[in-house]
Amino acid sequence: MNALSALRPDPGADRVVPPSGFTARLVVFTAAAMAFLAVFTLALALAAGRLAEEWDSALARSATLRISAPEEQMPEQTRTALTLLQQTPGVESARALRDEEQRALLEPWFGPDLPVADLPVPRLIEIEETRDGFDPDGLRLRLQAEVPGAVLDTHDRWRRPLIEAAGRLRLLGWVAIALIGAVTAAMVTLAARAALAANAQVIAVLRLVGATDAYIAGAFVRRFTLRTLTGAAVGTGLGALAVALLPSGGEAGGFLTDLRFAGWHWVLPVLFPPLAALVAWAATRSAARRVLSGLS
Amino acid sequence: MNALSALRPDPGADRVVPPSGFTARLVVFTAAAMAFLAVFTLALALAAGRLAEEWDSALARSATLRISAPEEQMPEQTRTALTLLQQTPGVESARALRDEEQRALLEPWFGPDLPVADLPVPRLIEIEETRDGFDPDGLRLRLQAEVPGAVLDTHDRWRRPLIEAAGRLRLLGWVAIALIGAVTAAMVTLAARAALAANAQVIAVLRLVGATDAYIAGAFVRRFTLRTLTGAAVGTGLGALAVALLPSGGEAGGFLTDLRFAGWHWVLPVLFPPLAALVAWAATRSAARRVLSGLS
Amino acid sequence: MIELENVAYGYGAKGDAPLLRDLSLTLAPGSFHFLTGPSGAGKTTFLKLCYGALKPTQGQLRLFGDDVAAMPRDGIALVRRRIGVVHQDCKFLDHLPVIDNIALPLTVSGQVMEDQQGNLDDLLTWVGLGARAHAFPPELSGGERQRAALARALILSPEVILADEPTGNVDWEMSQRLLHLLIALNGMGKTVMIATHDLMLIRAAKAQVQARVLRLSGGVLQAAGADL
Amino acid sequence: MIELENVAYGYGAKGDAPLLRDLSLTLAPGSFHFLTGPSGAGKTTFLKLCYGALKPTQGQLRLFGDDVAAMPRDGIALVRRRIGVVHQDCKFLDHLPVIDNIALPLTVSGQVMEDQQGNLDDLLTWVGLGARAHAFPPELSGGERQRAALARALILSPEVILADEPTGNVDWEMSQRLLHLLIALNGMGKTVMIATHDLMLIRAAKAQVQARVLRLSGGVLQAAGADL
Ligand SMILES: Nc1ncnc2c1ncn2[C@@H]1O[C@H](COP(=O)(O)OP(=O)(O)OP(=O)(O)O)[C@@H](O)[C@H]1O
Ligand SMILES: Nc1ncnc2c1ncn2[C@@H]1O[C@H](COP(=O)(O)OP(=O)(O)OP(=O)(O)O)[C@@H](O)[C@H]1O
Ligand SMILES: [Mg+2]
Ligand SMILES: [Mg+2]
Repeated sequence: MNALSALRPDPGADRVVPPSGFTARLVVFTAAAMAFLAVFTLALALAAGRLAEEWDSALARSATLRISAPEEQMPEQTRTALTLLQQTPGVESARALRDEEQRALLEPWFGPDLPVADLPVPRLIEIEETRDGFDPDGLRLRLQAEVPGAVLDTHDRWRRPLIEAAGRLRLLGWVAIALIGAVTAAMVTLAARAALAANAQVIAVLRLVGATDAYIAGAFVRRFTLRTLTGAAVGTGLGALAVALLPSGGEAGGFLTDLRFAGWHWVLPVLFPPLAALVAWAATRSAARRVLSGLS
Repeated sequence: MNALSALRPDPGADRVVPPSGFTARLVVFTAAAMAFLAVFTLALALAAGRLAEEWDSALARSATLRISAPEEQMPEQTRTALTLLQQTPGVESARALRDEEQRALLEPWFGPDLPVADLPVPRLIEIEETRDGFDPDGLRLRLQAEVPGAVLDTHDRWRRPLIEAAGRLRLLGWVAIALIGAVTAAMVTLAARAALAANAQVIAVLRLVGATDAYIAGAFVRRFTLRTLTGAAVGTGLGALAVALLPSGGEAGGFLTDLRFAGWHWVLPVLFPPLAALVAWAATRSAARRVLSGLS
Repeated sequence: MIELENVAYGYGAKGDAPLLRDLSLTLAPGSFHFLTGPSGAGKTTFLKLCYGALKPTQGQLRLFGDDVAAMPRDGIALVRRRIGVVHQDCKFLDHLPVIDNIALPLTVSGQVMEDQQGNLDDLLTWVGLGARAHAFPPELSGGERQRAALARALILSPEVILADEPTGNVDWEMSQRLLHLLIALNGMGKTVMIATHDLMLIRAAKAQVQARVLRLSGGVLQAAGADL
Repeated sequence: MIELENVAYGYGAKGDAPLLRDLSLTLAPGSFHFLTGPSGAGKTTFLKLCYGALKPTQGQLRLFGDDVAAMPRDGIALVRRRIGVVHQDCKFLDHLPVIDNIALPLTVSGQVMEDQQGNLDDLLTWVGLGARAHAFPPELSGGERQRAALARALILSPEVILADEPTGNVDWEMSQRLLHLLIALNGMGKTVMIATHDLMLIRAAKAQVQARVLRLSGGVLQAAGADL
């Protein structure tokens, strides 16, 4: 019997196995609860992943070059630096900040009245990296030679730990999902074996009236597969609904304040119920075979 | 029968209920898996909580006052501001930054050669708040009157979203723990009722030979309570071990890179097994009572 | 011991007429009764009333002087320790060996099995299960199960013994032997009631003991015909 | 149909001597056998060998020509559809009404119950369960269970009928009626074997049909004494 035929009802065989209220509810509930937890964990993992990526691309892909030089050399050095940057592989674009922009950056420290133009402030150049990024050490070497007053700041040391932490959180989420999956499989297997053991007498009666092992196993397997599918579908549905109803967290944070699935990620939770049913099918089938060949 | 007496063995009564291998394993496994998940979630929630607190205390408890004024008024205004701050309730200490300190702060922008003393840079005053903090609006009003060139910067708008996010993560963690607890309780209840239903015949035999309801219920309740306790203890132990063995994440990040329990937090996971056992005891007891009064 | 006054009983589902009605009977201490009647007449139902497994839908039933209608469930559990019952379907705990099953009434009433070891061994020998004491119930033959059920009913030395078809699955010699055991117990003052189809058994008993034969038919209790 | 050649069987646990040995017997089509012997002699064990629930520890056993030792489990399932068995302990599926339990062999062999409705109704009437068809097995009396078990054994019109103590819980009239049913089926060419303690039943049958009476004792099969 393959996994799909486990979903085709067989009214005769389905009736001969007793309804077993609480084991049934236990399986449906377990599948639902675990699916619910899995959807939430998935949302968390995806959000952490999104965050890590966002930060990574927003930060690692931009860098600042600061040129401090005597007033008269400034334009020359700025131009050299820009040319050099444009030739560097991995640099998407490079642009010297305008005076107003520099003033805005300095405002928190000096107040709005700072005469940037009159000060020996360094010139800032904003660098956008390509996807692959540039080699900061190589760039530093070349700059040292050609633009002595330049200091390259890749922002790394400031936010790298945050990105790492988000990555770790994502990893933790996926590990938790795997764990939840394994736990669900084990629980369904144990529940199936418990149900088979509890129904030893039913199995004996069926054997005595000439039922084949495939017939008996089929009745149990079908039931557990369907229950797991139902439970996981309900749990996934509720989980997805809950995630969708979570407050978006507004513009401000962005960090984990929006757990909702984005775009194609909605496909992932939809995969849970069939996956759970497949696991239940395999687990019950092997459990049924073992129990049936064990009972004489 | 109270919860503690559920742990006292009664060899006679314990034998009359069949060992029921798979339901037993199911309960032990469920309790263990859920406890493991709960320990991890707890570690995450506590780490998020620690983080939120750290950030909160590190950031919200410090503020900066920036005084921009003509050179000659600077010392006077600085002194007035410091006096005023010392009189403000909620301010622990206030201190004008030395020139070197200001230079260090400005270095990222201007390079190391900035002649701070010669520039019209504002004077920065670092404020440490007390636990309760000061009232920023009240302070701003008084400053406006007495130190016209002062701007109060409470840092709030920069990192508030991060603190909020950490707080949310903590909340999510606690919600998840509550959910895991509820799911465990439901699973143990269902498993207990399934076991009672599967043992209807055993119960009938016991009744026929004159066993009281309390005796029969006791045998089941004791068994489920013990199994849940065992499972939860194993799961908690493994979870705590896994958490303790997690890499510390080094000095750098601090954010979620160190999930390990700190100080008295170690007490929390230790509470899980007895709590789980208590839940199992209550759940099985009510299940047994219901089943026993249902079966005639 | 067991007194019925105009008792009626019907299984709810049947709706209309009750299965049993107008039952009035007193099982006096030391009396010996047979209960007979066609299959489905209600013999097992009657015995269930007598040990409190069913409560009369009408009339009054007193066990050891207490009205069962007012008896709490635990009261019935205690009454059962004074009445030994051999059930027609002889259910056991399949995970415990025969000897522990027979000792089960001791276990659930909190008595220690060791104290009654002599008693237990005697009983096992009497019913011919000495060699099978450590087998498990599913490993017993039909007749062995019935004998084990009888032993279990007797282990607490009950004042009343109700046996439902205790010889349906045993051969003639064994059924004579079990009958002798019951007659001996009756001689020691125990009240005995046996529901059976086996007319030969009843005849054999009447030759040895002062027994009353009751017949259930059409839902009412009658004295049996002269042929018994 | 069923052929035993020097078959022996022992339940592993007992270790030493096998419970049954030197069994040689052929149940020819259309034959009628009784099997008797004391409780625990191995009658039920013998029948279990005959329907493939147990495999001989020695000797050869052929069911419908096939050696059971080499038979896969599904082969035994198919053989069971050709042998109707009335078990001594009459187990049913307690969650299905009696009529569905009786039709169970139809269900598991993939036949549609409706096609056999006439057959089913006739059988229910014959065994006197017409009124109890929609009750559940735990609601049946002991004798009703035995009759339901007999009906279940007959529903597939098997070639062989093995009945283990089919009248242990029914009254004399009902046992006569069930015997007539089995004799009638034998008259239609079915092979019948009845294990019983009831010597009166055997005597009654011998007056109506050419029956062989076998006796199990001390582990071997003998022809019964002249008194039967
Ligand atoms: N739980 C029940 N619910 C409904 N009907 C029942 C129940 N138990 C028994 N009956 C019905 O009540 C009638 C009497 O049953 P009972 O078991 O008392 O008969 P009995 O005299 O012991 O028969 P037997 O000699 O066959 O054992 C039967 O028709 C039976 O089907
Ligand atoms: N599964 C088993 N394991 C071990 N011993 C068994 C098993 N089943 C039966 N026996 C033993 O084998 C012997 C024969 O049992 P069987 O059921 O064949 O007897 P029987 O002739 O049918 O007796 P009865 O007339 O009492 O039904 C008995 O002593 C029984 O205890
Ligand atoms: Mg009865
Ligand atoms: Mg037998």
